[in-house]
Amino acid sequence: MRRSWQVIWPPLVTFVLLHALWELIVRRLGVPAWKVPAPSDIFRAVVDRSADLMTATAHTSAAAVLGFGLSALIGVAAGTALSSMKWIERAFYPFTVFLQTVPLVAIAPLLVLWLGYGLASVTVSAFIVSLFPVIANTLAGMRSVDPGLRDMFRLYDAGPLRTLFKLKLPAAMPNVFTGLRIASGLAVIGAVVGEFVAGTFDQQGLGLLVQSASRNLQTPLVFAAVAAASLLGLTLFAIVNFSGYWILRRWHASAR
Amino acid sequence: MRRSWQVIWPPLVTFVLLHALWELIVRRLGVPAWKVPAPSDIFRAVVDRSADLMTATAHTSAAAVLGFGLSALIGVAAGTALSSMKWIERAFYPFTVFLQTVPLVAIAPLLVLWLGYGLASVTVSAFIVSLFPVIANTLAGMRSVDPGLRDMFRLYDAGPLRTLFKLKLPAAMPNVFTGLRIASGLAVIGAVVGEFVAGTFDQQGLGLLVQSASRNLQTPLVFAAVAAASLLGLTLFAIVNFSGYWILRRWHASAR
Amino acid sequence: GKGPSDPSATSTGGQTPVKLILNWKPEPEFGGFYEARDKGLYKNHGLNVTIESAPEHVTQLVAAGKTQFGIMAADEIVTARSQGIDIVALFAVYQTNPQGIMTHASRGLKEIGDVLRNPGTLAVQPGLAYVNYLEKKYAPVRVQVVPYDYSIVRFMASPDFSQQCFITAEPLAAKKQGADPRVFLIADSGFNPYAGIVVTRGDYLKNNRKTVENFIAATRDGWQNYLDDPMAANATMGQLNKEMDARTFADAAEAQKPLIETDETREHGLGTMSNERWQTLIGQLQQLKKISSPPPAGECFVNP
Amino acid sequence: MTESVQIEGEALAVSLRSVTRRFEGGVLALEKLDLTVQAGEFLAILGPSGCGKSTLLRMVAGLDRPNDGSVRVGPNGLPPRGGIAYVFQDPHLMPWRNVIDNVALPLELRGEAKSKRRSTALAAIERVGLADASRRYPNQLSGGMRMRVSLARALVTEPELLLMDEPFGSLDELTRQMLDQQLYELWRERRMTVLFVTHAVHEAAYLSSRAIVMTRRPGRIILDHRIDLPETRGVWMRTEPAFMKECRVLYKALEWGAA
Amino acid sequence: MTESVQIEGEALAVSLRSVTRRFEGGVLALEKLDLTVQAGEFLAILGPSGCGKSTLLRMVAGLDRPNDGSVRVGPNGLPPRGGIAYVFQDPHLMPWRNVIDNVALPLELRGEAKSKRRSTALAAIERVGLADASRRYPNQLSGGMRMRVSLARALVTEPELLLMDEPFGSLDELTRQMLDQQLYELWRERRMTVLFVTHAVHEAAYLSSRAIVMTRRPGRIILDHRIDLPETRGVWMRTEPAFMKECRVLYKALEWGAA
Ligand SMILES: Nc1ncnc2c1ncn2[C@@H]1O[C@H](COP(=O)(O)OP(=O)(O)OP(=O)(O)O)[C@@H](O)[C@H]1O
Ligand SMILES: Nc1ncnc2c1ncn2[C@@H]1O[C@H](COP(=O)(O)OP(=O)(O)OP(=O)(O)O)[C@@H](O)[C@H]1O
Ligand SMILES: [Mg+2]
Ligand SMILES: [Mg+2]
Repeated sequence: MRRSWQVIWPPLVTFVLLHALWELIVRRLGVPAWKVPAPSDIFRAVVDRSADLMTATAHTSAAAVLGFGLSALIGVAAGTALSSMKWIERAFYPFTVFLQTVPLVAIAPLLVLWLGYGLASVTVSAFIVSLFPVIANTLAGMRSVDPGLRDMFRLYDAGPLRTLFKLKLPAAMPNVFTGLRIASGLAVIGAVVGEFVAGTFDQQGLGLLVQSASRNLQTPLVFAAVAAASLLGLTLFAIVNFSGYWILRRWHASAR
Repeated sequence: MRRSWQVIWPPLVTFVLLHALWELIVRRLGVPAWKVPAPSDIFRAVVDRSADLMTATAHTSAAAVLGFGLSALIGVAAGTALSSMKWIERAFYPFTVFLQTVPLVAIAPLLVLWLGYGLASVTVSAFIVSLFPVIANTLAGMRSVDPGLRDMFRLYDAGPLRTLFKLKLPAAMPNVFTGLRIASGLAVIGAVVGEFVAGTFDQQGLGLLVQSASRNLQTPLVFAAVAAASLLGLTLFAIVNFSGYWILRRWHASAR
Repeated sequence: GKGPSDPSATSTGGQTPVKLILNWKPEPEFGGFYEARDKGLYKNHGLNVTIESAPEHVTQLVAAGKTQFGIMAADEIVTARSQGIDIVALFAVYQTNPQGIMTHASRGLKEIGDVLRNPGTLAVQPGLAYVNYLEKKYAPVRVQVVPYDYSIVRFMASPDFSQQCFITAEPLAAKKQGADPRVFLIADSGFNPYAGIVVTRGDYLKNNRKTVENFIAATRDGWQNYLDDPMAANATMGQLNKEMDARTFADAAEAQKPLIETDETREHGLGTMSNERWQTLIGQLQQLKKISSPPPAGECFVNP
Repeated sequence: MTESVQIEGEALAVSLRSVTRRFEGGVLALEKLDLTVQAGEFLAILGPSGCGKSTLLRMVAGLDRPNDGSVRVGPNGLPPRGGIAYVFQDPHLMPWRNVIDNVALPLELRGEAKSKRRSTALAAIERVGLADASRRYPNQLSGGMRMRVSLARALVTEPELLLMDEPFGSLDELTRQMLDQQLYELWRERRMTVLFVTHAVHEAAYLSSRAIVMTRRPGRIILDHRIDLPETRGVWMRTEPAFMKECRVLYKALEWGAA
Repeated sequence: MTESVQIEGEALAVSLRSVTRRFEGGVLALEKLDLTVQAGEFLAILGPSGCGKSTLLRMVAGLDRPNDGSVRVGPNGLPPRGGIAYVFQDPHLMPWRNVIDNVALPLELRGEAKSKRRSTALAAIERVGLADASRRYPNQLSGGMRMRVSLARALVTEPELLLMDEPFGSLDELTRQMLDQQLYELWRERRMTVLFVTHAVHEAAYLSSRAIVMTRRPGRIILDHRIDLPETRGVWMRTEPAFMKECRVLYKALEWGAA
């Protein structure tokens, strides 16, 4: 109890201070709300449009969480596969970079053709955008296993599967969690951007809400939707962070 | 010489095989070029539009490279700052996640208001998108320094700056490079997406080229531009990878 | 695409299910479709119509047979046909193209050419045919051309900023926030492709002629009703698009009327298209090098 | 899953023929080394720091390969799966497992049942005097305790070939004597082959049936000596003249090899 | 940048008053320990594995704090900056630095000039017998070599308080004797305070001016013994009856404490 409070208050204080400052500046300079809204304007937009914001957040969350889950699973699997043999890494690692650099806009037509508009396509967008950090960190983690322990597993003739589950995965955990931390934010941005190109207005998520609010110059609503996306990202991040802390606390220097 | 050849041929072989397969499938199934172009269609687009592709790649490269450089510098600095004190990390780390989850589309109008259209804004987009992985990995690296070495530095009363440069940074290098690997691809995508909102048509980069080709159903050109973006990402990635290998090869398990 | 035995088009219980994909959110530019759906006009013609609204990629979905009907612009149809994609125009909501360039009235500009030939900034989507047309026609262009991002923040913020607009959308939003926008229609510069066009695939048309005719007939009635009284459909769409208020819906419906109802339509019915105008467009696109092999104008459209 | 195919109670012979090991960077650790260890022999290996003792053990374990020459273990040249145990010079524990789970690892890798694993591991932990620390994690142990965990881990499998690289170097004299005694009794009972690197001459004389002394790098064998002491050994023996004599022989060879 | 403010040649006294150290999880490592070490004393610390020797040294170095009681070093209670050196139980080298650069680290942290650093480091490396390995990286060294690098690193700074945690445990007898001798002579010359943890009774007797023996955890001091031997010591002394007697005293206390 005491511990989690210690973790929560510093960002909360920072949050409140930053927003007070922001409100002050905007009010002082008389910036119009359509340009940069004050926190109070945004708050009003949140209240007025709470139902829409909520369903939009729900739609985006679904895609982001599913995409993140896929990234976690497939990213760890791919990182593992790449780490298993030097030639596999050499032959395929460069191509995983491709996944990261391909603009979603370019593959969106294909996604839509295969998966249609909506959740499936948006989930795949979130997945594509958040996959690489998990792969790269898993690979890095697996390759820095204590060589002495690796020798021990060879000595006991442990076989690739046991070596994976009992040595490489546990040893790579700190790195995997770093990858997941990065992926949590990217999955949200992937879902939001995915909606721009493959979403549908019938199940409007935060991405399309941002777009249509922005077209109608409802800047406070734009900021509210962006805040919702960030909150979603932060929630995913916090979950990853706490599970990481929980799993590693006993033995890893970084968790102390 | 022999070594670099060993690194180059496996992905090359994979590349050639994959493309041959792709050509074969597309030809066999008679998929139209507007849907999925065959490699030969893309190659033709590359040849026909080589001048445009080249200048577009140059523009995007400039922004991606600058943005990546900024991420590397500021990301390592921020990761270091976060790692320096537990309360700083608690108060600010969550906010760095915000940077990752805020859709560029939402802040791009502000960017343009401040920095105008063109290179500066696009560079900042690339920077924003690629920053977080560097922060997260630097932080993780700094927090897993061998506690024994940390003790030694405390014993010799090394002071925060010396501890940083002589212990924490070198020890965090493997992680920092993992972060940079991820950032290299993200910087490219950040530049491409940044162009969607903050680019200019007189200095048209790959992002705008993709969009206009896509609107005109010139799918082979879309693929060619995407390939150029990927190549740019791969080049950055390769540079990071080789410098990482070069710096870590003597002592880190992952480089062996 | 799929063969003639398109399973989604076979009738179930007397009603043929068909899908229409709009290329943006429910707004007055689609009023007639909602009117026809809600007033049961489609049902009366034996159709069970689903309307979906998506931001992009209608061309691909129609071409791939994922939907029976979609909304596209005339230049997109020509481009698609020139690539061998068998898409046919059926019904053009806008006889006059509703796209325009919006600038600040305070600048005192007289025509589109002034926007391009003076310094300033012009935001347009990449790859639009009419932008190439304008650039060619009003060369040398001195305005800085930048991408349009669906937002009018930058327009509001700088006095020498101009941008592409849909006459029923951005100018109204800007006016509501106190700006004084001046809109020049692209059509006035001599480039005037039909817009808001209902399309289908050629083979679907061939094999389901009756369904298509029914769909267009109901759509025509829907639009006629909507032009007479947009209130009901506006209310429906307002539920689906809360970013636009009721007042703006009404204003937009009023503003688009003259673009939909012309002498031509009074003579031949709403949505009608002429070979001559398709021919003109194809010629223009060819000159702009947007297409390499010009499709015959007669294949681009039918007036069912 | 896959049960080990180890042949119960069959000790393994080891033979090295003209083995040379040169590391990248040009360090010549071993040169043309010949060594045959009979099945069931207890061989002590002595030599100055950096002479190649660990390198030798690693090659016998198959964890490193000679640049030249051959290493053969057992009748087929290759050791049976799971038949070797190795106490490395550093403890190399898994930081995410507590003491029991670290010790039980070899049994786990062999696919033994959980309850069996636990009891076997606990017995081994008790034997090295760590019963009350069995639930602690490696970062909560002292240096000597970590080394004892590593020792317990090597002994749970009842190996046919036991490689030990200064296993008792970081232990106090009393604990060391106790473990020496235990190890010796284990060997008398099971007669596995043991290669035992140590820096303590009296430990070598006390435990082994044969001792070799190596020279400075590149390590050559300067003395190959059968220890001529009765099979029943105990602490009492340490002051016997015969024992002292063996120690002196080894010590002289060490001095000679270091010169 | 900032030059060390160390007072040249001023050895440091150490005093622990009623020190208790209890780790999270409830392990009581030390309980109400009192110990005073005079400036310039060479104190050997003996005790069974896990009794709290390393914990004691860490607290003296200021790397750990007692839960109860006080630790004072030097006249002000706090040691002067850079005045302490510590040979940890594990070598703790920086894997990204070669031997010279690892050894030169303390000088670097003090801000000494590069050329000075190099020559001082090389001299220390030579003294521990690693001259030909000075450009190698830690992963290219044997276990004993790594420990010697750590030793050289501790000695380059000419510390006023030297803490050593089993520094010679992984070395062969001859190297060990040579380093024992060197350390003793260094101490005779500079008279810094030394706290020296060892498991070798004869090493303790040979080096120290005073030895303490600790009991099993929680570690208490069971014997605090002044070593009654002449100040000039050498290998020849190891067979002298007076030396043997001191060893026996320490050994008896160890046996007693372990019981
Ligand atoms: N990976 C390596 N690269 C280069 N040199 C190495 C490597 N590993 C060991 N060496 C060198 O080989 C020699 C023998 O090393 P080894 O570890 O076998 O010594 P050792 O006899 O076990 O010494 P110690 O008693 O100190 O443990 C040493 O000089 C060492 O520096
Ligand atoms: N971080 C920790 N958490 C819990 N217990 C600890 C921790 N560090 C040490 N201990 C315990 O404290 C006791 C004393 O440890 P210490 O390292 O001081 O022993 P030592 O006398 O140096 O032993 P050795 O001779 O084996 O090195 C041991 O029982 C150890 O398990
Ligand atoms: Mg060794
Ligand atoms: Mg200790």
